[in-house]
Amino acid sequence: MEKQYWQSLEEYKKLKDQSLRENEEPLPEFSIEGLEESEIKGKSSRRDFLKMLGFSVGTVALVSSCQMPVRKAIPFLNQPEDLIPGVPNFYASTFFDGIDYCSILVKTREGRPIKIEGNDMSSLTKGGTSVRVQASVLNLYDDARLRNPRKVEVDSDWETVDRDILMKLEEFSKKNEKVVLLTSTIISPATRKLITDFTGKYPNVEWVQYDAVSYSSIRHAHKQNFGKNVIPFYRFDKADVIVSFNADFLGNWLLPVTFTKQFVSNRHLMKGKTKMSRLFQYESRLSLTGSNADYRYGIRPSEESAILLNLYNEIAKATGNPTYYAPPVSIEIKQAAKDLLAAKGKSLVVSGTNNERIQLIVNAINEALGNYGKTLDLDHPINLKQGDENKMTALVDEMKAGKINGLMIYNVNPAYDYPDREAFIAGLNKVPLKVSFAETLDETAGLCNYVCTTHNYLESWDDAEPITGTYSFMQPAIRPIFNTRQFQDNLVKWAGLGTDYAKYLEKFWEQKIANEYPETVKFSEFWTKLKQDGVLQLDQKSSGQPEFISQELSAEDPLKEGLEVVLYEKISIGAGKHTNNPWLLELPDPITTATWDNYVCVPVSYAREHNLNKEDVVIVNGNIELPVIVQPGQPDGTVSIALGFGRTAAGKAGNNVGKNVFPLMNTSNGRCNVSGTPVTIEKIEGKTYELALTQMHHTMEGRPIFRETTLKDYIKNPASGNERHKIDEEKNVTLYSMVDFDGIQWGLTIDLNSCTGCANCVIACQSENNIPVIGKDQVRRRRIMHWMRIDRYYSDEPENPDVYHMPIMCQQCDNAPCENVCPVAATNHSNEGLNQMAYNRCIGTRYCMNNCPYRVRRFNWYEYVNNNSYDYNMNSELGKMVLNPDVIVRQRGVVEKCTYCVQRLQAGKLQAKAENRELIDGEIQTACSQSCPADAIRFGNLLQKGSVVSEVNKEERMYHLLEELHTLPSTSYLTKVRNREA
Amino acid sequence: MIIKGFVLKNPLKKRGLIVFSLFVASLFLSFSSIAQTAEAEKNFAQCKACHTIGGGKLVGPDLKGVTEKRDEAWLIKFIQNSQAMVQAGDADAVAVFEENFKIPMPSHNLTDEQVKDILLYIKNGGKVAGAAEEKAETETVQPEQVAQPSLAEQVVEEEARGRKNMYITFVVMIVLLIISLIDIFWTKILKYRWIHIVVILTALWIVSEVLFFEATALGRQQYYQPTQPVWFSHKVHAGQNQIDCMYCHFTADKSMHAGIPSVAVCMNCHSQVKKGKITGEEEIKKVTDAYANGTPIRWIKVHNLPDHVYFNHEQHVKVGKVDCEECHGPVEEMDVVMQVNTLGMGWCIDCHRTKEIDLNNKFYGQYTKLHEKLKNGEIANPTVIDIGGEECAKCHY
Amino acid sequence: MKNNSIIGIYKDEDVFLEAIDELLANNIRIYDVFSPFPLHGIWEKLKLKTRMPYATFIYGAIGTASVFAFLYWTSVVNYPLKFGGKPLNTLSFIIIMFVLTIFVGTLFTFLTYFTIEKMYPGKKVKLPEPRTTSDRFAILIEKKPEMDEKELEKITGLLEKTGAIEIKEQEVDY
Amino acid sequence: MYNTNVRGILIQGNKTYSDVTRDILKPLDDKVPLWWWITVFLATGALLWGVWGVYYTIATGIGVWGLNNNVAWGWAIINFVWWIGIGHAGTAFSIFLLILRQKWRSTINRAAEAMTIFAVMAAGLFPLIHMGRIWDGFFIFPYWNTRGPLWDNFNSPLFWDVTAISTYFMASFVFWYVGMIPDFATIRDRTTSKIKKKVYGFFSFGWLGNARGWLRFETTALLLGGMAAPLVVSVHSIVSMDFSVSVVPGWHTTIFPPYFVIGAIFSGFGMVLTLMIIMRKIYKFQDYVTDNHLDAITRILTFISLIMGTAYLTELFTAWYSGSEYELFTFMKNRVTGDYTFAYWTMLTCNAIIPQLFWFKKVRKNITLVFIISLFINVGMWFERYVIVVTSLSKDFLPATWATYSPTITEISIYVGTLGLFILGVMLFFRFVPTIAIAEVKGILKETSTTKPSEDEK
Repeated sequence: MEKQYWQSLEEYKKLKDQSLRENEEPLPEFSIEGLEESEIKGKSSRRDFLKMLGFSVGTVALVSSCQMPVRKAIPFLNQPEDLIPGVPNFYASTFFDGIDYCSILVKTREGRPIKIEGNDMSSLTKGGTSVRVQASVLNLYDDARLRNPRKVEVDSDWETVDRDILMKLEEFSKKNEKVVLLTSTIISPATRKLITDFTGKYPNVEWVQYDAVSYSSIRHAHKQNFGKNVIPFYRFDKADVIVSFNADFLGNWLLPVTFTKQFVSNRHLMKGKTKMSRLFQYESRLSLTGSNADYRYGIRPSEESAILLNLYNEIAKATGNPTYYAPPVSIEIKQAAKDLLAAKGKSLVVSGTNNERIQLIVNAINEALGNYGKTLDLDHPINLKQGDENKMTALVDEMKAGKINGLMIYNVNPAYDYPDREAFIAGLNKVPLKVSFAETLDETAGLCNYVCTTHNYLESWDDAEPITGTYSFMQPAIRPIFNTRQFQDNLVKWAGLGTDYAKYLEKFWEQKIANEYPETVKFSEFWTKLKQDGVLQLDQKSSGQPEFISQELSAEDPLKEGLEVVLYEKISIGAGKHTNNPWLLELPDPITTATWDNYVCVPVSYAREHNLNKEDVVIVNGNIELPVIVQPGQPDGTVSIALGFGRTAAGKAGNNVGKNVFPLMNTSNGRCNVSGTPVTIEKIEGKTYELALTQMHHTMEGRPIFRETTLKDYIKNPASGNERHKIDEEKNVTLYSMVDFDGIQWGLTIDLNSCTGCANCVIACQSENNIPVIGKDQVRRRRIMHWMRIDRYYSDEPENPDVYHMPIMCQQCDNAPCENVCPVAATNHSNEGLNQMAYNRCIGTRYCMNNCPYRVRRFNWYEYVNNNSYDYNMNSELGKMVLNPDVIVRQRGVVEKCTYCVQRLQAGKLQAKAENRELIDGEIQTACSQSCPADAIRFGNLLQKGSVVSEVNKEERMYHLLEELHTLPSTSYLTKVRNREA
Repeated sequence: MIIKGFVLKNPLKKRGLIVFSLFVASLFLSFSSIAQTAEAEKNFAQCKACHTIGGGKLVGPDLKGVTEKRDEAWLIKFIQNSQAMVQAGDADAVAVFEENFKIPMPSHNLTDEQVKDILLYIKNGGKVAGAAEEKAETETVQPEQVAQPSLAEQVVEEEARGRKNMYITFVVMIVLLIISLIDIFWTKILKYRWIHIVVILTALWIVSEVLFFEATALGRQQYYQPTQPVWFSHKVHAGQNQIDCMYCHFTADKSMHAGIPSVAVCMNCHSQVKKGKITGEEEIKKVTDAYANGTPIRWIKVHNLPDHVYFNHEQHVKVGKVDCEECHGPVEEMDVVMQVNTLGMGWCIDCHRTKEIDLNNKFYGQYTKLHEKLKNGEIANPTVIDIGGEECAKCHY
Repeated sequence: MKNNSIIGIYKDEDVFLEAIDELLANNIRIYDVFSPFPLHGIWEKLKLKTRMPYATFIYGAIGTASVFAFLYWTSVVNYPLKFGGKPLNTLSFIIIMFVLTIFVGTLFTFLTYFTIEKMYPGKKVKLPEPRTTSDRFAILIEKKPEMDEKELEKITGLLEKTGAIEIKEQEVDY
Repeated sequence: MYNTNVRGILIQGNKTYSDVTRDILKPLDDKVPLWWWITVFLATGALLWGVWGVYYTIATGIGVWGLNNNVAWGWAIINFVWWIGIGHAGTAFSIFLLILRQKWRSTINRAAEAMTIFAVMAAGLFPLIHMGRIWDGFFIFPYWNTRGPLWDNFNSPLFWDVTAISTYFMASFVFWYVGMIPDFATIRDRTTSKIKKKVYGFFSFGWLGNARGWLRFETTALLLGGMAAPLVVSVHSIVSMDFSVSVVPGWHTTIFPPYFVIGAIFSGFGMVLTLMIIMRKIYKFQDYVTDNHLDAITRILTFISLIMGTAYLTELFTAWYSGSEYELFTFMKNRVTGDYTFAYWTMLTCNAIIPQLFWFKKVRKNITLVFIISLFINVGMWFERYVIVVTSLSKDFLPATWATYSPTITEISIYVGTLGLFILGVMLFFRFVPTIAIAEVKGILKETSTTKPSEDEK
């Protein structure tokens, strides 16, 4: 098959060219609007894929030209001899973009990846994903991706680029002139080896790793305390008491998916379990983690060290450690200290602030509590965030001094995200050889002489070692769409180590296994299994707990006046790597519910004093003009602004969205920190800017929507906070007999106690169900199309509110109000308890939308496909390849909604039928439940005895949303329990 | 629906049913007699494309006596994946490969037991013991099918004639309508008004019937019979040569798509068979050329469903055990494939309403209430609609 | 209907009604009466009756029954679909039956009216006296061939006596 | 026959039969006045703007309206209900009063019925263009099809709407048309213009005016009226069920059917009043549409206004008494107070308070004041629908989904377009159809005139 494919590809091209000449216009089957001829030349058989575009037709004539990845990659679940059209293949792979890591499964149909799922064999992510991981599949089909390598701003070919760069490299090498390889953090052992090999060949090459948002002080503090330059592996699952200072570990910090899994594993209150961890969050903005905290305190960034030192002193007093002078602070720490002391060895203190002074105090506290070796693992440190800003500063200085002759940039974009970007650009302009390894022509790549266009990660081979000893494997799920080459391929080639990184990788592992684990039998079997599983755990011998070296602790004096800025990465686009992903741009922020923009979150008190209202425009530090959101929970004296916006070369969706605030980074203490820069903000009178918010009202108005209780009450009465449920159940009388289901009744439960509000499900749903992106203006008109949304409520205290995250999708009511009112029977009830929606029958009266008390129905106000006014992925031939062929793309004028992923239900049932067996509980998962990192969403058959959902529904915490309306939803919720004293 | 005179009674449908029922009957009978070898016969269908049992060499060697000649384990391995053996350097395998002009025998997805069955079948000389009579019966039917090769064409002709009649009637009715309207108001030639009324009503009825019929046919392609880039005859392949549908459309029981075979599948035989019975060398050359040049043949898809319909072959072929003919008609009698059924929703629903489900499938065990009803005698034979076959989200999502 | 008629034309409603009484008292058969607006008293005098109310009732009854049959057949027998936990045979039918009963009743009543009146668009008629649609009243008495002079004179005399402002004899056809 | 002395003299000015004919047909015979042309021009302009709005909506998508995920119904439905309400006056007038044998209706019912027809036409437009996929709108009819056949959802109030409104339109139109036949015949027989004779002859269906004809005519009118009378109640009850059958707070209430019917009659009578005052002014029909008529209408309005006020209070009471937090919020925090206070109090003032001025005879007799108040009623009734549709939808069960709504220029254009359609219809009606039922007026002339009406034209 393989050989034949190559044969056909070449000939195919010929035929295509002939027919073009003969007919003067492309044959209709092969014409593709939207892509230029040159852009896809050489990849002609991609066209067949382009033709299929999402609709369920999946023309079978493609069998002959359908392509697989060049090498046969062994799929994860089953081993089809070949690619069968209409049957999805799953490839185990790894998401790593230089910042976030996740083990994944890539679902491909007809050879194109369409969905990312979590890999539940991974010991770290355990089947969870994050929004960026879910949305990354769309990056593969980004129109902004470069089609060819570039040489001085024009497309070129690999021969030229290779020749030129090799020539220069050898020249510099001979003259021993300095060349720097500037990369993101690299966690791939093979790539690290390769870089060593490369620098071995070219000793003049220095390797610098750079992180836009750096955590280097954690490494440095551990270096000082333990002599190990590491970030320990935090074990939130083993901690009963967690005290976090500005560490948004459920949202962005280091390994959010892993940490979410760990965190919630200690908070599931099922089957009579009454023990759960307690989270204290001291933070300078309302983060996702803070919104899930049991105790949350707003602090100024400058107060952090003082508070920590006070906390340390409190603990040191009890444990007999030396105490230090600490400036007095007004923030409550007694409770935290008491709980920490009560949970010695089972507690964890973390700080997300990139400040060595702070990290030393944190380490001292953890040491005093005996947490090292228990909740902090130094043997299996986290390999992420290896960048060191001092090296980067030195590099920029050297560049400016003209000492650098060559700069090879991979996977970083300092021309956008370096705090002093002018300096970087000025330095870069002095470098004679600038090579960028980039997928798109980003800000930095645009300044380079050569762009060695790289693969998307879904086209690449690689491995990853997120924490030492735990490996995850990356393999291509699609043959390269464009004329691109993996970064590592270049190094392999230029270092003269062959042509191909995949072979290098295999050899690397063969050697590694042979050297380190000689007992492992056959390498080919090992290799096959590795590709199947995608993950690998290798035992590392413990080097023993290193000696703790005490350091002098001190705290800075807190600022009392003025505003301090807190920059943060949005859950959606992060620090700007994914800014061109329209799914992420349109994802409502879990806290502010804003899409498409960044803005200044100001504290309620400040807004009151300075007469600031939502959507007023302010000038930050005299040069950044941004709209304002009055943010409850924003501590006094702080404002927060999201990073990652204001890109100028991201692509059509992400360009010029919001403002770039990287220049506001705090570099005062030698580290590059996101918080603490003093800023001034000034209101521009009379100017407003309408933000695209998805939620306008923020309190529950006392309605029993989100039900919560405290752990104390819960232990006394499991139904506490949920007393309404019983009353409503009793009141539920009906004129009609109840619906009687046979065999299957699908049900879904959402544990509000586990749900962190990370919004992974929203993007998973969008990706699975072909949900269109509608743009800023339409979101402002409150027409967002997400089938699944996360409602966010605040409790009544605006200074420091409790935050409630409530995922809501179609509740699949048995007495659905929407069904009654559709005149054309487009929506009705199935025998499996689904609220069916036949799009092709819908005439768009929108009555069902009105009559849905949960407001989960969405209307196609416009044609969102092939419409230049909505120029996102569905208006691009390339972007449409992400569409799920099993789900129809809805026409204008049609109402749509969540169907519990009925296409997955049907496929799962079919598989069981074809295999002549009963359904296994848990084998069918909806898109949202499959990849929930918090295991909050569970799906299954309510009628199956012992199924997870039927068991969960027996919990006393269970209730239905708006159950007083007697809609009898199939979706249930479990009350949230906060671990509070009162 | 259309009033008489416009209705096209589809003779194929009936005949297809007879063929089908005989087929089912023979299957069933043989199944009940010696289950194992009956399955083998079915499995052997895919071998028949290249091999005979005592009928001389086709593409591959005559299989008569092969079981004596070779060791069983060797045969099993070879049938499952011949190329692997060749590449591994098995002397016998290489010899066979070279004897047969290096045409690789495609690997088959058969279990060891199934292969053993087939070998037993070959040993028996290609007969299913105990099922000989039924087989004979089926065989007697076959000549009849072959004897009337123009069935498909007949339908097309009849269809064309019917359409022409319909259009003529339509125009005549419109004219009549106009005339009678003019007469009733202006010219008043005819004294008897009731004649006008009758004419007008009849004309309106017929006109609206025709319009309804045409509107229904919008977007449907019944009797669609496009000319394919290669003059490929299913009649020759599936009818006369008796190649099993699933030999070429091998994903029909694995995927939502039945799959149009790749040129490589054609080449399994056509690397040897260079001359066709009807078209001579010309058409086959297109295929071999396509293979040599690496240009896929761009077939025209005959059976199309609208985008908003999700149809899965696996569900129907494997689970529902629906025969290909039930939907596609007697393809084995067609030189050029034609869509004989409307493939409209009503047509689907009609089948769902009558098609009984296979309660032996363990999946249906969970429908406890259905089983109870069955036990109580409330339902005799549960059909697809009893498990939701009439519902929207089974096909539309 | 085509015949020769003696037409008496009146100006005043009261005079006209009295004239009818007078003629009827004299055993003269009034063929028809024309007036610009409905005169309720005349119908009893002329013994005119209509059975349209019965027809309407039957239409309505048929409407109700057939609508129910249709609704029941479609939503219970032919293609049962479940809506919002309601039974297949729902109370909602009552509303549709109510409205469509009126629909059927109205439609067929007015069709019946036009049919029995033989009225249709563009129908041409020639009134015996055009002003009867505006401000004149007319009595038509059929002039039968068997009538003799005396009888005719009696009729004209009576008409004149009862206050007809004009008496004419003409062939009517309407 | 029936003593109408209570109401005094119905037709003033000692008209004779021929006077009546001449007076009423005068607008049809006279030269077309300038104001007519101007009005028609303006109305056509408005209509064309509306046609643009409709075209733009259908070509681009419902998104050109100000609707959103939460408020999925807006001006279109408000205007639909408003027009349907106005469309109630005609039928209410002619049918109820016909059944009640109220003779004084005779001079008003024709115009009121015409108003009904045009209002229902305007109303019917909205559900149509309001559909997301108007090209598939025929799905709403339960016709035999080849999808199974697949039928409709007979539980849906929208389906009831379709049947009710089409029945209502058909019945009203038939009733109106049948009533006009004798008048067309009058024109046919009276006119000297050949074209008019042809055209009105065509539309008069060969009317004779003989005794049997009148008998069947009267019977048919009574039968149609008798059947249409429940329709007056049922149509707006069904329209109200669009709301009350739902679960939306502020909609889900049993008071809606009577409340809507009364409201419809209220708005209809308001509009009748507006039109009558204009008509009698322009055409000098003071003798036919007398002050007594207006007085009668204003008295009815006063009474209905009281019912409306009661209904509003009842709603508030029910919301409070139900104990449902959602209902209570909708009424107390989102209508009486809150973002939509203006609309709510406008509604209450215009509908329940201002019409109370009719208690004073001075107000009733002051035609200008009556006219102004009638306009207030029209505005108030529009706001009533606005309050119902928008407030309930914009803030319903889950506060997270709350959203506000404001119309776009397209929605306004369509509304203005329907106003144009209505006015154009009325103008054509004034011009080409006898605005007062001639035959019926003649029927009551005798009983109400002081002198003999049988004289020739004066």
